Amino acid sequence: MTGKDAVKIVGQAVIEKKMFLTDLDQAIGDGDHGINMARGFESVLQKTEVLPDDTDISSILKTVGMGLISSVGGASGPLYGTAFLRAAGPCKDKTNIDANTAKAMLDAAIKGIQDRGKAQKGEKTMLDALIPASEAFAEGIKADKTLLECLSSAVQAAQDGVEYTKTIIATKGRASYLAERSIGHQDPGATSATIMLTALYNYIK
Amino acid sequence: MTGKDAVKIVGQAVIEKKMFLTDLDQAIGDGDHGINMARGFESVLQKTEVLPDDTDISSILKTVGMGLISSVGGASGPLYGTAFLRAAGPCKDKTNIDANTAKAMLDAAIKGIQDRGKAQKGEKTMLDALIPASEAFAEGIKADKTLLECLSSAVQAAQDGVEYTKTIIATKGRASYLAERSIGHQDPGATSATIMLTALYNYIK
Amino acid sequence: MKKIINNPDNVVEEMLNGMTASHPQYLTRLEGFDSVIRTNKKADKVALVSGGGSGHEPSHGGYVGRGMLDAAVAGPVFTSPTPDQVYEAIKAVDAGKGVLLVIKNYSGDVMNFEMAAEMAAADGIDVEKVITNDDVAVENSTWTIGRRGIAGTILVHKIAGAKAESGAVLADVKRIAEKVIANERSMGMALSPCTVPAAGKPSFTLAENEIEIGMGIHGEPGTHREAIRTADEITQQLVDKILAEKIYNSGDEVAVLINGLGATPLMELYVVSNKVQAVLQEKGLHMVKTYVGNYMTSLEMAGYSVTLLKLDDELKELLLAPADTPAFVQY
Amino acid sequence: MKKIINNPDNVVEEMLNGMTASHPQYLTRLEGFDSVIRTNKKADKVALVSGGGSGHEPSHGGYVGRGMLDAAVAGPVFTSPTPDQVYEAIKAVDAGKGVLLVIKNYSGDVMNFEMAAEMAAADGIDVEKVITNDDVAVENSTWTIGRRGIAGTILVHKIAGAKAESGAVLADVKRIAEKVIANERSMGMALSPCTVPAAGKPSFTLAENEIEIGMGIHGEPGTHREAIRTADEITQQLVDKILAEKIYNSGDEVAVLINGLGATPLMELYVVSNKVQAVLQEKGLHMVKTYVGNYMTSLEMAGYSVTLLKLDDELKELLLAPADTPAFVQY
Ligand SMILES: Nc1ncnc2c1ncn2[C@@H]1O[C@H](COP(=O)(O)OP(=O)(O)O)[C@@H](O)[C@H]1O
Ligand SMILES: Nc1ncnc2c1ncn2[C@@H]1O[C@H](COP(=O)(O)OP(=O)(O)O)[C@@H](O)[C@H]1O
Ligand SMILES: [Mg+2]
Ligand SMILES: [Mg+2]
Ligand SMILES: [Mg+2]
Ligand SMILES: [Mg+2]
Repeated sequence: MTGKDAVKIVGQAVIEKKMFLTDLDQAIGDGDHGINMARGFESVLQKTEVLPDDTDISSILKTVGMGLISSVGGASGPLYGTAFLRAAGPCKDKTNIDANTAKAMLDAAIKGIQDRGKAQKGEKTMLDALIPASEAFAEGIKADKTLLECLSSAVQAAQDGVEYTKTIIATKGRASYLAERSIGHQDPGATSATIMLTALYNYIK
Repeated sequence: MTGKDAVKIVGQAVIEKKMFLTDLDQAIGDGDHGINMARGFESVLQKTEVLPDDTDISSILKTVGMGLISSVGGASGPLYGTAFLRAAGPCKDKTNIDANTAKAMLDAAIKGIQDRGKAQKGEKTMLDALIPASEAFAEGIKADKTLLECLSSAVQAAQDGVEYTKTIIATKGRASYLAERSIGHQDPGATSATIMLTALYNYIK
Repeated sequence: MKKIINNPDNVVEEMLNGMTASHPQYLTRLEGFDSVIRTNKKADKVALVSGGGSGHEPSHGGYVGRGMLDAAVAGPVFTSPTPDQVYEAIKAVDAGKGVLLVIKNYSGDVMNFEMAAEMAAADGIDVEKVITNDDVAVENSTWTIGRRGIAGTILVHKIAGAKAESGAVLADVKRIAEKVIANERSMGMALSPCTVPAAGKPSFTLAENEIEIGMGIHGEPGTHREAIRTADEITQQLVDKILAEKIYNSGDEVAVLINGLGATPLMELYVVSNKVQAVLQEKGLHMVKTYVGNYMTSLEMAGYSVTLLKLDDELKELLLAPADTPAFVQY
Repeated sequence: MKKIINNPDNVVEEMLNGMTASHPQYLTRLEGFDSVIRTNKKADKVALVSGGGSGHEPSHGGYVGRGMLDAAVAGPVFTSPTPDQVYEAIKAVDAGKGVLLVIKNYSGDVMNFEMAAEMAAADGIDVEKVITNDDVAVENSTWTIGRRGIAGTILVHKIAGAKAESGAVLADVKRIAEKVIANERSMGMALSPCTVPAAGKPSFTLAENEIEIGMGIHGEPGTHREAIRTADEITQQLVDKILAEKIYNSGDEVAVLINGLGATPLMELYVVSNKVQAVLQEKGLHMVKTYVGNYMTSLEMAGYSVTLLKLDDELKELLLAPADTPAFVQY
């Protein structure tokens, strides 16, 4: 169980869902989200592949962040790229990641996405998966749950968040051009975020 | 029974077959023969409409020829236009048209088409209706048939000619680009020529 | 049929009005006729007149202007204009130095333009004609009407237009035009058909994996169909057919025209051009100038043609000479 | 999916190579990056850099040349290029007088170009940006990311490019670009969808009698669908939406851009232009210049947009100034 492996599992999960994410983006965007993310993680996995197995998680996250920024493009590239770069902060010099560190990483990632994209919860973006995930994570910590338990409820909250995106109008990203017509469709970015969290959970589990 | 009426009947028959002729031309040409001929006869009928009812046949044919030339375009415009202009020759100053005159008119028309288009029998053009029609007409005259009888066998020969065009390769007109692929399709121009002869026969009958 | 038009019967009329209203600096409608003529025509030069059926835009009205055409006559969609239309255009632009007709080789075009030439000649106007026949898809055998004129016609407009602009006499402009025709060949293909507005339905149908090779520019079927292959394979096939004409030799300078038929994304035309350049380079040819775009279209047909023109010093200088028209501007 | 390509993954690479091979006089590939830069760049001028996702050709590589852009960065189809790509282009064309980024208003484009600007600024390069947002189909309310940038972007390239070519300083070039943006509005529609090569299927489907109003340039759905009507009715609707912005007044001089989305026959664009001219004339506007053609496309989408730019003397002079690029040449 290494950071390198975790990235591989997460990346492969995204690549596997390439066409699904693209289909979602065709409905309310420009039909490239899966293509973008798959291209990004294919490039990232090539970069992490060659890292030593014992590379620390913070360094790996930096590689992932830089890699996504320079290969994804579109809206999701800078957003996810910044998210991974920022997530590298709280785990710097840590060899083992506890629930609190994980929560801090998730929040740093969210903060990074918001710094770049200026979006709030409820705007039908990836944040509608990630912010509820962070909130659920926080409750888990309050209830003294384990990292895995916290992650499990975070995944559940992210999935609920994806469902929630079906019910709201997009006000950020391309789907915002559709106004009411975006209702009924789930957000591609919220979906890809949930795919990543889910893969991570399955890997750690 | 006037020349003016005859032209009207012939023109209307062509206009009625606009889409049929266009369909034939889509198969082996550029899909405009019916459109061209209909546009031409609509314009011609406006011009003949205003002529005195007793206008002589030769003058009417000249009006038709000039009218077709200036409104049909494409290959069929100059060809049919020249044909009608030339047909006006043999009937000049004639008040009544006998079988011999009719035959001379048909031959003049054919000669005009050949002068312009340089085609022979067997090249999958309007001539494959008109030349057999003329030959049948000639036999009728030899056998001392009436004008109507001659015309009847001319129509039959023209119809056979149309059938014959299905069996041959086009070597003139747009269909010639198709080489072997033109086989199996009847020639639009041979068809329009036969429609005109048939309409004329039905009118006189 | 899904088109941005008002009425199939008015489409040429409205298009011509749209062209002149959009480009009054270049184009003027010949009052009462379906022609556009050059707004500021240079006096005292040989006049170039071309045209044909509509549906090939920007051909030919888009090429009326300095260094190219003086008049373009527009027939109905895919149907040659009538002799009187051409005759009026000839009369309108003749400046006493004669008129060269640039005709694409189709029976209809040739017959109608020739009749117009006869009418103009009867008026004492000096009229000559050239007939473009660049399409190698169609064999030039004695028993057919010969090769068709397609996108290569634009290079005749360009080069003969430059010659006329330079003040050359009619015989010389005609000689140059014929030299272009002798030294250029084209070959095309289509991915999808087009719909003549008045016909209301596609000229043919192709299966999802089928393409038409040897496509003309009127929705008339090509020479044969085959399964779609890669851009490189199709392009190699087209270029090979052109090179088989054996008029291009290693070391020659050439001009290349990659022509879109109307609905082909420019992105794809550049993918094609990438291959064309590679193939020609390998053959030792020097590409002096490459044009990529929609020059001679077939309504909304998807597909393209490749045209190769062998240059000598005279042709090269005229090709590179300035031109200023709505669809072709060159310093 | 029926396309003239080799492999969806290589289409941008091959297109860029095709562009530079076809137009070496104008374009040079930035070695190792997805950009084309001006072959003979004038030293000592503000550099203009634009770009975005591919699939809009000739945007933006076709506008690299004298009097327009110095570099165009090409992302994957419909996907903004990454910051490092933009950063390298900025570095390559900066001539010490600073760089203006012309960005179309999409979250992805804005974020990636801004990151690149931050990187370049960290190197001490003077970088400014303008964001085009001409599309009135999309409301510019506080709760959205604002109007999209579509075909009007070309007029920013043209006018700011002319200003830069004249030797103006960065602040001045930026001011002019912003003036164009403030004075132009566009509105579009589509008849048919397009297919992103890597996606392999159309971005949406429309019934035989349906059109999409308020269409963008990425195959993203428009504002609504309706039954197809005549060209005049649709055009009136688009122009009305633009005029409702109330920035155009009787007596104003304007430039008009009738932009085809890729598969629209030029014939139809001129039918549209015919109506646009009539409507604007009736409103008392003076059309100084009209452009009709495929300037900002959406692969093989059929449809068009209308752009209106209000001119003052400064904008007019720059609009009419010469330009020499593969896709935009003007004396
Ligand atoms: N401002 C933003 N903040 C957060 N997420 C955003 C923002 N804009 C877009 N997104 C996310 O990006 C996703 C789209 O990504 P992608 O399709 O790759 O980029 P693009 O929209 O440029 O084509 C959306 O589904 C949404 O979740
Ligand atoms: N050289 C020719 N001689 C006689 N008839 C010809 C010749 N060329 C074409 N045709 C006739 O013209 C018909 C096509 O006419 P039309 O479709 O109106 O013109 P176009 O071929 O210019 O589109 C053909 O079916 C054929 O009968
Ligand atoms: Mg997208
Ligand atoms: Mg025809
Ligand atoms: Mg025709
Ligand atoms: Mg995108």
